[in-house]
Amino acid sequence: MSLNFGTWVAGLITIAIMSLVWKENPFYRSAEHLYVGVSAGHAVVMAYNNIKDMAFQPLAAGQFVWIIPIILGILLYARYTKQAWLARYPVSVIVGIGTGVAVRGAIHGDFTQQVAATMKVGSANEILLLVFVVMSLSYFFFSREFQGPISIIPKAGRLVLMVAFGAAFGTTVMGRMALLIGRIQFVLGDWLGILR
Amino acid sequence: MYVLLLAVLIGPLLKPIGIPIKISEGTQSAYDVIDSLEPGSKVVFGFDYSPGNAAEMEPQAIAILKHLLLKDVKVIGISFQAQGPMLAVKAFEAAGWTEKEYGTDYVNLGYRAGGQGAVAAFASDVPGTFNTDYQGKSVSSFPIMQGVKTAADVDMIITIAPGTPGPEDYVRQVYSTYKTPLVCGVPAVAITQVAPYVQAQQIKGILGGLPGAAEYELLMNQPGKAVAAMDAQSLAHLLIVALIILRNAANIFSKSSPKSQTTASAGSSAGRDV
Amino acid sequence: MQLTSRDARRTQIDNQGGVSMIAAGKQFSFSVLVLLFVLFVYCIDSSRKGKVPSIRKLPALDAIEEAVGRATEMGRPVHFSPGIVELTHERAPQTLAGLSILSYVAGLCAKYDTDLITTIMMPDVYVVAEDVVKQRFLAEGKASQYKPEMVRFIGAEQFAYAAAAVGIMYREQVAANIMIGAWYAESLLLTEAGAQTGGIQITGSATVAQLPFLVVASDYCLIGEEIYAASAYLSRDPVELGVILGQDIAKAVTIGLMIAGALFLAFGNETIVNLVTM
Amino acid sequence: MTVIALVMILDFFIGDSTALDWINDTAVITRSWGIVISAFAMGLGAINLLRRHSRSIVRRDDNAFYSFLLVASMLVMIVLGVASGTESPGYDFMFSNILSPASSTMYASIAFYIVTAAYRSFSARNLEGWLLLITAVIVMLGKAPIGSVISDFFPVASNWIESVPNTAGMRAIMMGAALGVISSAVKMFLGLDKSYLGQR
Repeated sequence: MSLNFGTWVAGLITIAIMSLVWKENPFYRSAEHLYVGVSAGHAVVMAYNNIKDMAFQPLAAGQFVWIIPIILGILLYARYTKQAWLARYPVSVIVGIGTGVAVRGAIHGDFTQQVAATMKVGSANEILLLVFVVMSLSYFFFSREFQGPISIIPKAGRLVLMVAFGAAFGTTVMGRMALLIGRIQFVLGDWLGILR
Repeated sequence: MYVLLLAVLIGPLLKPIGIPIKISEGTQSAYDVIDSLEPGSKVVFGFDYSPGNAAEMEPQAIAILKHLLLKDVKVIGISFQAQGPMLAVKAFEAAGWTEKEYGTDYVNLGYRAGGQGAVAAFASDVPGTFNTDYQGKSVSSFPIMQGVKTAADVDMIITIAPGTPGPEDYVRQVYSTYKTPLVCGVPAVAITQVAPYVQAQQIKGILGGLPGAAEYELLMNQPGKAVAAMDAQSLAHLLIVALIILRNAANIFSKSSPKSQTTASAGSSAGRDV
Repeated sequence: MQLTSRDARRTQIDNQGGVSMIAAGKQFSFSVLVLLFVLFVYCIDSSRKGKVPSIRKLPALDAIEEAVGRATEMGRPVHFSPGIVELTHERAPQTLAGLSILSYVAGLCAKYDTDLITTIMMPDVYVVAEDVVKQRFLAEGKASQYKPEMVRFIGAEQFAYAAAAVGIMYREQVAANIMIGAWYAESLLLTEAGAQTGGIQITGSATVAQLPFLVVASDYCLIGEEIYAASAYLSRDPVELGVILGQDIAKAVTIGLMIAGALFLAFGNETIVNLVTM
Repeated sequence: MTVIALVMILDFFIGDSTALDWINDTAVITRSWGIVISAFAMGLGAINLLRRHSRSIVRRDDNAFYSFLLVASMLVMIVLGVASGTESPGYDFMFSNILSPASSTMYASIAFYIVTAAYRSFSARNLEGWLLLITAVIVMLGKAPIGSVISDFFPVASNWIESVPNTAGMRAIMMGAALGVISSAVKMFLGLDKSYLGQR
């Protein structure tokens, strides 16, 4: 059995968090609040370091352009004042970055490259793959409800999606069990010393 | 239900039951090709995994390292993942290499940034790319590095790599030019991606996930953590399958939809119905 | 860092010879992007002029009102979350799609005087979500019903968020759990808590790795593109519906292109394959 | 917003023309601005947390003790981190003995819920249900050693399912969602969607 204080704290936290699967209880609640507190504190420290390293230091070194993100950041706090609308500027900047980054990833990696990969057919499996992709994609037509015999295609597409989900579920079970086994090996091995 | 799961996981860990593990072709050929190494030959070992995926990758590294130790082969450890060198130290120790002489029998050359580019640089100029070991000692001072110029000067390259740079980069940058035999360890989910290279004999042997490590441990007759974990894994999967069957058997016999669900979502197209 | 990547790109292109404004291998993507922009703008325009397209039923969205209604009857709160990625993230559009559904949910809660709990992991999303809920309560004339507790920042770390959100769902016995946005491994923790408190669960995501769990564990699930169609569906706004038609046209063309490419290839002609990989 | 988004998009596409280097540079700077602004947003989040929980402490309600734990651990973390740095032993202790075990336990406990989710939801009441259930079972058995002990069919079938229908389904979802992303961007560029500003 471990004599290390830290290992004991870690072990107790592990048990407390794990106890949630039994039911929500004061032991879990304490661990949860401790955990949230520590992680929020950690995030604040990280944010503080980011502002310090990425904005204040270059600013102090004479790169005045870094005053802009600092001002924008402070504008976020305008929500507590009468000029709450000022907070929209930093939000727009953030949303602009996110949208730009998302669009470029979506069009290339998620769209054209997938189209290119799908049309390269050589084997029977690849032909089947193309057929399945077309069927599944047809499930996402929104502007009209397909009638008659053709309505079978989006329905079949939905079935392909279900097979895909079933497979992904099955694959993930493996990884999740490995994680839990890892945790059990920590509790029984490193902490309590039952396992070698 | 949770107790059942814990029981099937802990049970085999405490006392492995030894569900027969079928050795896959990839693991068998990896074992065979490593087993055919002459004593004294040199192997480059890529520690290309990180702490996040160590649970799945580390047992593979340790199993192969144990085998290499047995074969009296010299190992040059490298890494293209920032935390690889630290994991290399851990793996060398766990496989018992610390009793050997550092610098002569094995060496840990640390991490080089640059992804695929770094792999290419390593292949064409080993001592130029890895000019110091992980502690900053010059490589020219190590006897093991005598005569190693390019990737062609070692007898085999082994990489345990769950992501990039990974097997594909080693094939493209190293194997296609220098034809050094390549053995890889990948996560269970990545086997299908790498399969074309194995079929093309560009990769001589491959371990997939924790099962791969377990098979390797068995081939060496040294069942370890991975083999124990396999029993637990098998039982857990069986438990879930059994529960699903049980649940549906009840359904078929009672012919009525279970009332345990509090929601009435009739007509839902994507719901608990599925 | 930016220098190395740029130089690397430049050498790569030097090797291929030639100088271009748009990087090789991305030229087709860029053209498609421009074409899509034009297509969407055209569709918006024609929809505004009166040719408003229709939209098929999305049961998950119809179920939101039912879910809030049931929570109202039971006198218990509704839980909402727009996923766990920040607004500067590649998957941020999913968060934004979630936030626009949050606005609708907040409207319903205001109308029925139902308690709403919105849990947020990323601080920048918290800032926006608070605005969304507050403005919606104002718009419904229920400013006095709005409470700051309706939007809660918890965590800033994936599993700390999950631990706290799950705790809140149990303790406050939420009667409906609506989570639409980008999800990761924590999704199953939340849907299981939702299942155990016994409410209706409506989920949605375009994150392929997590969809299996959402589909399996919830009553209704919006799959992929459906989350982006949600705001059109809920608002029936001509502009939004016009875009939906544009997306459908793009899909039809894509299907045609893939089949054509495959057929050409079958007859040994690589024109289309070469075009799309340009 | 539009300008920034366009810079980010162009940054990805531009080739080697030196005349366009300024776009790369602007994109890099803008991204770091984003990080700084988000860091300021963290302050707002922290205020929300502290305000909610200190109210509960002052009121001495049922949750006062738990709220105290949260506020105290958060403040300790901030003080340690700002005063003595993230490498200091105290900070490291909190990080490696509270944060990381809690996080990996939360992660690992998903294994329990995957069992209940499977039990509760995999009921074969229609064709969709059957498909979902059967593929999940085949893949689960194909992945664990026990599968090949029962029959060679499982590993072979699970590999086929993963590489054909699974890839196809995931691909279709990605392609559709990509169109959704682009259409939302167009709406925002045209100023037709301001929901992110709390407006309708």
